[in-house]
Amino acid sequence: MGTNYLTAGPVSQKLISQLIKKMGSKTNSGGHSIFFGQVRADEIDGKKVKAIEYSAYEELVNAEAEMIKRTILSEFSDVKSIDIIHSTGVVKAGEISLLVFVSAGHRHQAMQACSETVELIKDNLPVWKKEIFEDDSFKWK
Amino acid sequence: MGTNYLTAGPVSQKLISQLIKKMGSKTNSGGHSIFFGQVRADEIDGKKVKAIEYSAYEELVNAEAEMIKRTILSEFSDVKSIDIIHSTGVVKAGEISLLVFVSAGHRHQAMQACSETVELIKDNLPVWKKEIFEDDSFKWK
Amino acid sequence: MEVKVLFFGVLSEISGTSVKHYRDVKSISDLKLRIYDDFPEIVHYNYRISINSEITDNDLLLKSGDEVAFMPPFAGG
Amino acid sequence: MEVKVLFFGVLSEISGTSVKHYRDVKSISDLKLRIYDDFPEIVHYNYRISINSEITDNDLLLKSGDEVAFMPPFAGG
Repeated sequence: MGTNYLTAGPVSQKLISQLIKKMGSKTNSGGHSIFFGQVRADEIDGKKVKAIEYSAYEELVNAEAEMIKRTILSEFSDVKSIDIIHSTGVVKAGEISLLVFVSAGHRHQAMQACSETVELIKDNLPVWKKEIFEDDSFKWK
Repeated sequence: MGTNYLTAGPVSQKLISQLIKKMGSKTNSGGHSIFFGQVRADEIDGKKVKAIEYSAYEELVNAEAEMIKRTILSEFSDVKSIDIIHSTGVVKAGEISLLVFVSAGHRHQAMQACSETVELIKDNLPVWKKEIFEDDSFKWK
Repeated sequence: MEVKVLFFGVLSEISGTSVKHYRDVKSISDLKLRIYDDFPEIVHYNYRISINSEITDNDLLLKSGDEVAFMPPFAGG
Repeated sequence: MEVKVLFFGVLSEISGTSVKHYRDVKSISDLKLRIYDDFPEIVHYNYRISINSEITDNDLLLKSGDEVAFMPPFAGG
């Protein structure tokens, strides 16, 4: 897809397993903080969300994700690595659409940096979504 | 082991996979926040840590972990579930000794509750550790 | 000269397309007028603009081959 | 009467055991004196006490079968 930050469809168990497995490779890490965003089966005006369809401006996603990583690494000196994966296309309720994985020497920076990365993603990543309801009608968010 | 909160040796990939796989089962969850504590190969007075040996007061771990969960659930109304797993026995550098897994309707409560759970564990879980160095000498922490 | 315009999110639905080319537009403000002519409804939406993958709030001059994106508020996560 | 005393962390090393039984101890303060007699070094360590898996800072009376734990500062994670 020309990007390290987007994945087609839900963030897969396979992708998650790969990241989990590489945790132990850095023995100077003492804490890993992970955030998973999941599509909720919200009910809106009596209609239930069955999926979200994400679209993204891929080139700009790359640039903004790199910027987010630089921002976090300059603010948190103890952070060793940051991984960001966001879905494009259809992600069903109960599936994962966002993964943020931060490793640091100590727990506080791992958790704070992960939390701040998620907020920066919400504010700065050029991604859009439309909620698809069970009757196939939809609503842009 | 008579407890749901302790595991012998490192927190295994299998245990982690089981928790990851059950994420999608609750479609009213919108965010999962996970913290992994990992044994660091710290260097102390010129000697490198090769492992940590954890010991625990199992009955009290149960009581305190239940108390931590009640505290978090009463403070964060959006939290759906909390899992806590701590190692006992030897955990080598690069292996995982603590897992906290919090699911919530929305991201803020997921991340805040996870962070607060980790702090409560540090303060209240009756677990002790001794750092084992490469020359097999050790130091209680 | 010709610029490439990308519409994202709800704007792609209003314009009925995700890509459209415009000729002989001097500047962002010039381009906006042309787009409002084609899709009057867009005036009611909030959006930001990027030129060649760089977000800008300024009324910059355009040159041939520029890629201009019209982006409603981001909604990732 | 007899109580069961558990030593954790560094205290188990100082006492050389993780479990020891004491007879005819009336109270926590009484038990502490007996333990300091056996393992004088323990007086230099910080610890908390639990009786039957309940942490307490009070000098409670002990009854037969009580389980009293001597616990240095927790160090989980």
